[in-house]
Amino acid sequence: SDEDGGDGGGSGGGSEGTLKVGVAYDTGGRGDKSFNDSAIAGVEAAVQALGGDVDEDIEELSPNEDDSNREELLTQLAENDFNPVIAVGFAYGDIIADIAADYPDTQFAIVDTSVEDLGVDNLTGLIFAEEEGSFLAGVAAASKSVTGHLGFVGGQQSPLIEKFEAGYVAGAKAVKPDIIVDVTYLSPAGDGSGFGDPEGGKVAAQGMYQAGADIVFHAAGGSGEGVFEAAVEAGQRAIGVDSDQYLSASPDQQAVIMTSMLKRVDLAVEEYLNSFADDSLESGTDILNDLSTEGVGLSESGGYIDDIQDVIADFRQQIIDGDVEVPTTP
Amino acid sequence: MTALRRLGSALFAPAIAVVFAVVITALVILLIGENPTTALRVLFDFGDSPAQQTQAIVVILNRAVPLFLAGLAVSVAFRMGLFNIGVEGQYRMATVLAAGAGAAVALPAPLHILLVIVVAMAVGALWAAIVAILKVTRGVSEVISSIMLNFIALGTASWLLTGPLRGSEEGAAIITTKDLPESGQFPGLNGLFDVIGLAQPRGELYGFLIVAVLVGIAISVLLKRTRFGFDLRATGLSPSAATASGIDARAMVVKTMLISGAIAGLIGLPDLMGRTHHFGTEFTAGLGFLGIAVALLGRNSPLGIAFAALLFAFLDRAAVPLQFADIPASVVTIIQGTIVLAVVIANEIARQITRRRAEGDSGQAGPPAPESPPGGPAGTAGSRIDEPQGAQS
Amino acid sequence: MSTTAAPVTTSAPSRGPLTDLFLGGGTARRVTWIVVGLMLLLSVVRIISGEQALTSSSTFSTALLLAVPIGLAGLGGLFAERAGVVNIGLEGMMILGTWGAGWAGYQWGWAGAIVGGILFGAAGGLVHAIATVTFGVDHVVSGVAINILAGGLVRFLSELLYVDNPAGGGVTQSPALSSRPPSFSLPVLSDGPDLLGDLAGKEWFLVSDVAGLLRGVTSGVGVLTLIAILLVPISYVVLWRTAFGLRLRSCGENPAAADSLGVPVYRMKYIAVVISGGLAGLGGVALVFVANIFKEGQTGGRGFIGLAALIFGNWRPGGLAAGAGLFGFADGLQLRSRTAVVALLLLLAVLLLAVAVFQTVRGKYVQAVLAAAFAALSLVGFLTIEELPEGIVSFTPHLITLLVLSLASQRLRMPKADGLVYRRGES
Amino acid sequence: MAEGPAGAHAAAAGTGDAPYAVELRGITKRFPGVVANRDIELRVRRGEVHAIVGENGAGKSTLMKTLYGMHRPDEGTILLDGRETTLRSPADAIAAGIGMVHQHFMLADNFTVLENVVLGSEPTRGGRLDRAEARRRIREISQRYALNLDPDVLVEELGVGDRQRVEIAKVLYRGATTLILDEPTAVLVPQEVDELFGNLAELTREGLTVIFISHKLDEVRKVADSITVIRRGTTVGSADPRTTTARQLAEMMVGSELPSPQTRTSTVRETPVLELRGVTVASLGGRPAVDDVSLTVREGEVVGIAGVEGNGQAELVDAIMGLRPAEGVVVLGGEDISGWSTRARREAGVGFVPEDRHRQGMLLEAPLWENRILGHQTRPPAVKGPFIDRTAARADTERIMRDYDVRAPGPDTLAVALSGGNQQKLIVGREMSAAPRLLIAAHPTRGVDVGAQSAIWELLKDARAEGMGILLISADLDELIGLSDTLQVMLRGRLVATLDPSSLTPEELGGHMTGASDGAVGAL
Ligand SMILES: Nc1ncnc2c1ncn2[C@@H]1O[C@H](COP(=O)(O)OP(=O)(O)OP(=O)(O)O)[C@@H](O)[C@H]1O
Ligand SMILES: Nc1ncnc2c1ncn2[C@@H]1O[C@H](COP(=O)(O)OP(=O)(O)OP(=O)(O)O)[C@@H](O)[C@H]1O
Ligand SMILES: [Mg+2]
Ligand SMILES: [Mg+2]
Repeated sequence: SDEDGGDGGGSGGGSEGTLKVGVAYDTGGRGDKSFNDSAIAGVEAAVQALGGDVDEDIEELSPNEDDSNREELLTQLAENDFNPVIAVGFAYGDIIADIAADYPDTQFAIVDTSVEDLGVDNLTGLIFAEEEGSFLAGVAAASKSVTGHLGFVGGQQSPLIEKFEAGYVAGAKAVKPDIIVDVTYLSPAGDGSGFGDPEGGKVAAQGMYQAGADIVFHAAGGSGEGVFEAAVEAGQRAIGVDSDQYLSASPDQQAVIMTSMLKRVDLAVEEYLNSFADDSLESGTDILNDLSTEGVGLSESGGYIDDIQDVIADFRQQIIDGDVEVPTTP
Repeated sequence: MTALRRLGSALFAPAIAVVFAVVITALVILLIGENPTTALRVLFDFGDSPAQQTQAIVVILNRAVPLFLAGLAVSVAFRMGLFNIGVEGQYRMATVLAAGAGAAVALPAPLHILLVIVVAMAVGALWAAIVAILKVTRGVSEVISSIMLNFIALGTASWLLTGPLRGSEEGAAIITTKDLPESGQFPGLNGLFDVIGLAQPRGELYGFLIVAVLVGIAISVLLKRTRFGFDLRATGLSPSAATASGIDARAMVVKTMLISGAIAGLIGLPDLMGRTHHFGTEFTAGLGFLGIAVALLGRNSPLGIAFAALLFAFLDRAAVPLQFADIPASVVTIIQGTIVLAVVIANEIARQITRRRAEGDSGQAGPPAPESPPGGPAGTAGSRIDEPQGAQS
Repeated sequence: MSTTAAPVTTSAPSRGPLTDLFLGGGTARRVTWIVVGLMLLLSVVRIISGEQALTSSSTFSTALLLAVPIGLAGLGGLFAERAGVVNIGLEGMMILGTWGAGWAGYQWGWAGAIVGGILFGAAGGLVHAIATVTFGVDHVVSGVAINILAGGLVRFLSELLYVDNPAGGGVTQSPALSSRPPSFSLPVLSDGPDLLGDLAGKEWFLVSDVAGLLRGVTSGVGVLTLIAILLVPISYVVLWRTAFGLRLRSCGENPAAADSLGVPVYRMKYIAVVISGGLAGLGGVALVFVANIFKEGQTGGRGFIGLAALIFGNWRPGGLAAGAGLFGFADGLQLRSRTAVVALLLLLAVLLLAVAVFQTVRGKYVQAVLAAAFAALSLVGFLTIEELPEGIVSFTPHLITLLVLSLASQRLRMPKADGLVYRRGES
Repeated sequence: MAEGPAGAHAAAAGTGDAPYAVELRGITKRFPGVVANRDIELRVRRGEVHAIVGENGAGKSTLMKTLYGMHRPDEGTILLDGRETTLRSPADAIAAGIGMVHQHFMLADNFTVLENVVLGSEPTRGGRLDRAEARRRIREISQRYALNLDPDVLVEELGVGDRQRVEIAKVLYRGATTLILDEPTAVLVPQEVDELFGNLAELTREGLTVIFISHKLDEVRKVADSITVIRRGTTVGSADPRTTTARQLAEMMVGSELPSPQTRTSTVRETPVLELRGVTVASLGGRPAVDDVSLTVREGEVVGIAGVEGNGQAELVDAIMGLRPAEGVVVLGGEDISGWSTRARREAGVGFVPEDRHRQGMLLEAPLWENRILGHQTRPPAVKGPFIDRTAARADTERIMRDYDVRAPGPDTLAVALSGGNQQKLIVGREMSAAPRLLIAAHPTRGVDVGAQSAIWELLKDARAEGMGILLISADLDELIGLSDTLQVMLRGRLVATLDPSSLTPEELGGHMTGASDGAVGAL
């Protein structure tokens, strides 16, 4: 009987203006100060804006330690009539299509995975042009670098993180073609430890600073903490990722976080929920969040890059206009 | 009577342990200001509709199958006193190579399945054999070598996945090997639910369950009923006595690790052949370590391990519904850890009690000797031999 | 009357030449010898391969940084295992230590973090002691249970205390420490004028390499690194030179004998295992200091590596420090430079060649041929490989540990009653 | 009923009002299912050597452990020098001047003599172990009581005699005035025993009191000033060694006659069962453990190997069993088995009663029927093809238990639950039931009481009469002389003398074993 109530909405369930949103987190869950928190912030903003109750109308689930119950998270949310169900992280990419097909009356969204080729029409991919944001980070770094030497620390050597690297290197070279960029990944593909290994992050970044790099960009999740520490010790600069890391950093780290490459998962999710609520959702496809939609960008907190805003704005426009083609693989 | 008593003491330990774990968990839940009875209800609430209930059963069984295999792999080595902490690496290597091999060939269904299984077992066995060979030829402790080999397996599997065995297209977020063709996939068991008249669950029950059961029976027979199993257990109980009895302890180390590794090779197959059909970056890791806990909980006996795996799977299933009830999923891990600790402590207490009792039995059986010595019952007041008796002689 | 005694040989039984080299006899002399030999080798390899990273001061300081948590975990293992309790729960205790350090550290600064980490680790040790000593549970079993439990517990505690904590933090991390631990440099030599640094930069044969080593371990050394380094000789003195140490070790060699002489075996084991947990916890603190924050999964199996270092070092503080150092060196190199890892192949080739020559002299031709074959293989690898893929590079330190262990034909001697459950009056 | 013995003892104490050095009154100690000591009375005068005798499991060790504070008695009181004392731990006992040398040595092999001796009462200076002081004191004790110890040698490098002296040094170091020795002579040769007794005399001269336990009644009579006999956990009386014969003592202990290992007529046949030619076993450092040993065992012959422990007997046994790599040739019934595995050797008809039954003979945590299979995994009745035949194994275990008088509830009992003697009988029964051609019997009656001892001797004699060849290694010289047809003496890995047991006294044999006899010294 519950299911009957649910399917009335079809592709736009929130008839009373309230949503029942299910969120399946990536490893770490709520409170990770990063990805997951960004996603839930978007959900909460949307639900509040639509007059819903944040405690009542949102159900958040975290996977267990070895990630083996991801499928369960999604099905349980769907079974319990949450609609839409948002999967945070590409790790759900392997399974979400099957589940969406099983629950045709529920809308699903997945962050960081393209669903265009899957042909499931109740599934939306919320994807980001990380390479574009990273390009701007590269531009900023190269413009600010005194030594002509930069660094990049990636968490896991996966296609997603390689997008960051590709954009960053391209951006740096666009400013200074002969600039050196050291690149290190903390763990190989399939080994997630690189996102939670601050010691590794610190050692890698330290190496870069000692070799002459003066700005290091990290896309290494929790290991980034180590990168910032290395910057503090070396008295050099670092670039954060995903959220504006300046805001959550300790004062001595704020002194070194030059900027952050923003990946606005919150905006993307909020946007998605809004279109779901007002029935304008066009599912079965991807929603690309790039520079033009402000889905990615650079933070300005701390004011360290105020003096080069014009250069950055220039490149941003060129990318949006398609004058600059940003590579997605290194 | 002894059988009954043995059963009694066999059940006594787990019962105490579960009670203990429940108490600890209840305290933990109270600490976060939630209601422990809610948690208890959630644990046993499999859903409202028949389909949901059967689905819960499928989730438990599907989780239990790899856990069982992992526990079994660990326990075989344990039985002869080897600590195979390397199951983790063994099944990773086995799964990636089995996935690669399975996707690379075209064979009729039963053969194809067989090939994947054989490759997995062979790779697992070989990876474990490194540990064994280093131990018997170079005296390298199996604990260290298997820890190191776990890391080496992680890197190697990653390299295989991103290099020679890469099947997913460039740029896909998840890197995987090529999918196994239909003929290499293990059929599910959902037909079974129709047969016993239960609702069809949403998911598919792993057909690999059957393989796991067969392997469990085989290992059970091997250990309990065969000469080889006797040799294996004897070596575990006392290497020196085993050697003196003619068992080649070095060969035993190698053989045991081969078997343990071969079973370990199967751990990743239920997922590989029943669900994902490829090895990828989202591979379920950590089963090797859980297998240690499961083996310990199951007291290294195949049946016990089956129960332990089911218990772990049962608790794991609750992770999702618990969150619906606002109880964090980490509670499940806490229950699992507490149960393991409680069970091993309770086992130990029970073992001491049984052992004492056994000794009590034989202690009482000692005195009624057939040729009871003259001089009256023992314990009468002593007499001086050098006075009256000495005078007699 | 002495005719009845078995002949007394004054020299200890040989344990194979390489092992003797590492662990035997006149320790100080041998250690010096090894360090000199290794430096020479590294220097040659550096010159040939042009990989300055091999012996740069930053490589050595990184090695030190990475070795500290492993070494502390290993020292923790040392205390427990010398008292006869196998501690596979080091990883769990280290996890508890990181959490304790994060929790205490954000409130009371770095000194608080040290205390918090030690206390949490020690609490893990206490659980292990209760299970193994009082209840006689198999040591491995209890350790595994503690590892599982620790993971669940810290997640739970974070959920309880950090979510919605105004100071920051979340389910997987603590707020940042409220103060930073101090660090020290050797004045003039490694700081200010930085004479060693100058020398190290000259790329001179051997001289620069040694200068790199010295500067690496004397500049910017954190307070915990200092403590860890000091703890190595301190552990030696405590365990081998005091009455307490003798009693503790007697529990690992023959607890029944210790008991019969009035040594409180159970109490000693409790003390040892709690110390063990505390040291593992301190290892966790070291990790927290690196990141200035507690982060779930931070330990990344370092407790297990610490255990391996302990066994590697033949259950001795110096040996385990060497094991931790070797691991740290390889790990640092791996994280820093993929190309330097390739240069290690050359090092390996040279070492294997030496083994081959040595085995030929001893008349063990099979081993000699095997070693020579692998030497050739490594050399070919060095000459042909430009850069190894990330997957392969990532396990460099583990592979090296395994290789060294299997090369050093070892007769490691663990405490005789290690891992045996002791019950009074039952032997 | 406690008054009887108490009264008798008061009479025995006779004249002196001086309190007893040790007096135990009505000691009862229960273990789960066993009453190890029941209402025991013991009175030991200061300065005497007091012997305690009794069969295996009579409760002697338990009583001594009680006196040493290792466990508390359930009932009864302990008086030391007339004062009632409660001993909560060995530490208390040590403080009260009691020291104990245990039946099984309590030494840490990997520690030096010094470390073993000072453990628990270490001299310290500035928090550190004061090795110099410790060394000085050990040397002093060593000299005073002629113990001849080097403080800095690792215990694992010492022979049994030296180890025992280390144990004694431990006790003396703690200033003990009362010394308990639990079966100190079980592993010693006569010369060593004499030395020990010399040491004991030294001790009593200094005013120390010695309580000592032994199964060897002649020895007891020789050295003790008074004797207490324990049977089934309780005192059955005391005896005066000067007026009591060994036979009377034995009867008091078990109510049966003292067994004698006398061989009946010779049954030696011509066919050799075992021939060793130039067998050499290398040891870790220097001199080989077994050096060029050649010998022959014929059908129906018992060849005894005499030797002080640690002179290569254990290695020789290992070499014959294939447990240790060896050079030279081992021929079994005309077939060269040098390259064979242990299992193949056993299958070819070699039975093996190992020296250390706990280490090599049994699976303590396994039931008896599984222990029946051990060493016979490839042969019926216990196995069928690759499978284990549990029913047959159980049945055959029951047979062994009947035939060999193994006292246990049933084949499912765990082996740990059996006393040493019963374990040994099971092992002998097991090895005999495969009807081997050759039996390697290493210390077959060590630590076994007189009843079980004679049973095992009878078994060996019967088997020999049926044509089995037996290689007997023993530290019990009476056993060696009584059972063997030929005796070989082993010293430093070599066979140094072949002796005729029919005309040999234990003292002469002991001389050969220690290399004191001319011939043996010449051979070196
Ligand atoms: N710790 C114990 N727990 C249970 N039973 C024990 C324990 N120690 C001894 N016993 C029992 O007490 C009885 C006496 O044993 P004890 O060791 O004192 O004999 P014993 O006279 O020293 O024998 P032996 O001559 O063989 O050394 C035995 O039946 C034994 O089973
Ligand atoms: N701590 C103990 N707990 C239970 N039973 C014990 C204990 N110690 C000894 N026993 C039991 O005491 C009995 C005799 O033990 P003990 O070691 O004295 O044997 P034994 O006849 O002296 O043989 P051995 O010559 O090998 O010493 C056995 O039944 C043994 O199981
Ligand atoms: Mg005794
Ligand atoms: Mg005994």
